[in-house]
Amino acid sequence: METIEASHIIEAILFVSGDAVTVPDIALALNISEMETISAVEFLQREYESQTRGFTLRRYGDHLKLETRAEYAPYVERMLQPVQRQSLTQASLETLAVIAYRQPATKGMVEQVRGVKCDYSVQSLLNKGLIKEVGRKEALGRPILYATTDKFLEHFGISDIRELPTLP
Amino acid sequence: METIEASHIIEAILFVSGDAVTVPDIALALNISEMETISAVEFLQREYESQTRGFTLRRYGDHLKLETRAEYAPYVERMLQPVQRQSLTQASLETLAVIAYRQPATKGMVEQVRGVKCDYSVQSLLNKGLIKEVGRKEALGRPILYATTDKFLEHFGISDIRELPTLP
Amino acid sequence: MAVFFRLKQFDGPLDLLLHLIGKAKIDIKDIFVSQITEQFIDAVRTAPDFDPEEASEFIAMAAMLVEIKSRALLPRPPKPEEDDPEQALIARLTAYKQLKESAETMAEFEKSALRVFGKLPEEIPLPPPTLEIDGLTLDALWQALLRVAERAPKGEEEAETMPQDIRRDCHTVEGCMKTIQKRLRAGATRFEELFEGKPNREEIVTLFIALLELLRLGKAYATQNDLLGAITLHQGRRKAVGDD
Repeated sequence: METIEASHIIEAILFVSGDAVTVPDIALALNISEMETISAVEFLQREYESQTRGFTLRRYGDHLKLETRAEYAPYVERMLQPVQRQSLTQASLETLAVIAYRQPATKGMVEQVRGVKCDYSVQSLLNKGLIKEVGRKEALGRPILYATTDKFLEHFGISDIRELPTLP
Repeated sequence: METIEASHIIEAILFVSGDAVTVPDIALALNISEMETISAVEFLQREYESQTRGFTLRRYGDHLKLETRAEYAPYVERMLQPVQRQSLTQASLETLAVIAYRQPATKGMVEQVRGVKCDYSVQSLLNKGLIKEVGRKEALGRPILYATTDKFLEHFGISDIRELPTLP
Repeated sequence: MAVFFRLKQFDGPLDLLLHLIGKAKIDIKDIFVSQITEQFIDAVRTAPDFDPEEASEFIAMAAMLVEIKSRALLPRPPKPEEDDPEQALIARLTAYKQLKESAETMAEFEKSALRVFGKLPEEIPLPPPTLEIDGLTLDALWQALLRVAERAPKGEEEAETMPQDIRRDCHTVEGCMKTIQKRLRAGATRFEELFEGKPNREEIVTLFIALLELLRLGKAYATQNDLLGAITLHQGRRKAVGDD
């Protein structure tokens, strides 16, 4: 299968799936290698950029997702009224920042830095799927360790946790 | 607004909306005339065709809708519903062999030859579509008769049951 | 002029402290040579939404600030203690300030990410799932059949293929009793000799039942000289020991 054909089939798959799809899933469906899949994905990304198409192809961790181009947001929003998109509260953002930078982190570590109880914000981030439990710390009480998810990357529009600005 | 830019904003709007969107709605969101909207839509349609993109833009009366390209449907289906791989157990294969060679055969006949209960393997072969019920034997209890299916032939790559290797 | 702070607008005591430091335009390091401690205690005490239940963290911080201040009035030890609460608080405040800056950057990322839209998955009818079954080869099928054939008892083909057919008994217990009696009348017979001529399973069983029946009726008896030795069958009732 040629890269250009593969890339347009991937476009169709991403369009139908809506949700994030992984490279191995696509490779299996197209019966091509993961390397070939990645080539096709990169080809598609370059094509979207050079043609300034209506959407972009973003990678969040292992997942790929089609999204509308940010520049067109005003038009899209006008079409989609009412837009019910919420940004995170200051408290949630701070809790998330500690977990993102120190992951895996316990609630105790977050509370230590923030100086307040964080039960509510940790629960709320879990509910939103932005963090997940990844095990328990080998310490007194074996507290739960939390890390960020692919959905976290998606929420902040980054492909990898290393894209966050480094701490001073 | 240029036709090409309008067309790519329309692409973004149709992508997000999923459902059909009307020409007047788009014209309003882009603040252009309906005539200009239609020009942009037609430009987009030609672009999709000439580039063999993953989707096509269909017009249903006043409504516009993005749809995946029909040629790519098999890949999309394979993505949404991956092929499940299974293997037969030794027990199921023996049951299948007895039924294949003595068809139509009852469960009793299989059990007699194999010397063990065969309820599970018969059910498993039925579920996999390799055997089917073909009637009932005119005997005590009127037991169900089983025979192999076309899918059986397909799996073994033969066109007729007589192509099975003959007994010595 | 007194300024009232609502505690709820701050994410904990560190947040309020940072706010006061920012307002006073001083460095975090200088909090203990400033009025920040007094401002903090004032702010907590006069907060219109002060609730001792919810403000416990603020109260704890206020208590710590008072303690640090009072220590400062005492003569200083010659070298700084290992865990100097003053330095510890400055370190916490510095870390918290960094955290707030990170959170601000993340909020900017979030803001631009909120400008892009995905879409819900399409709902399309799917064909029935394809099932691929491994190991289905003619050879495997053939091997399975051979395994079955090997395990099946020999000479049972007839019975296997027609398990539901009930055949007439060719051999009856009565018939076999007569056969055995006829042989015994000709003289004593070894047990094995009864089964000569390759009888099938049914005949063997019937002959054996017939023999047991004759033994029970006292029309035949069996003798065996050694343990596991040959069994000999005789006509009539066994004579009791000493009958001779």
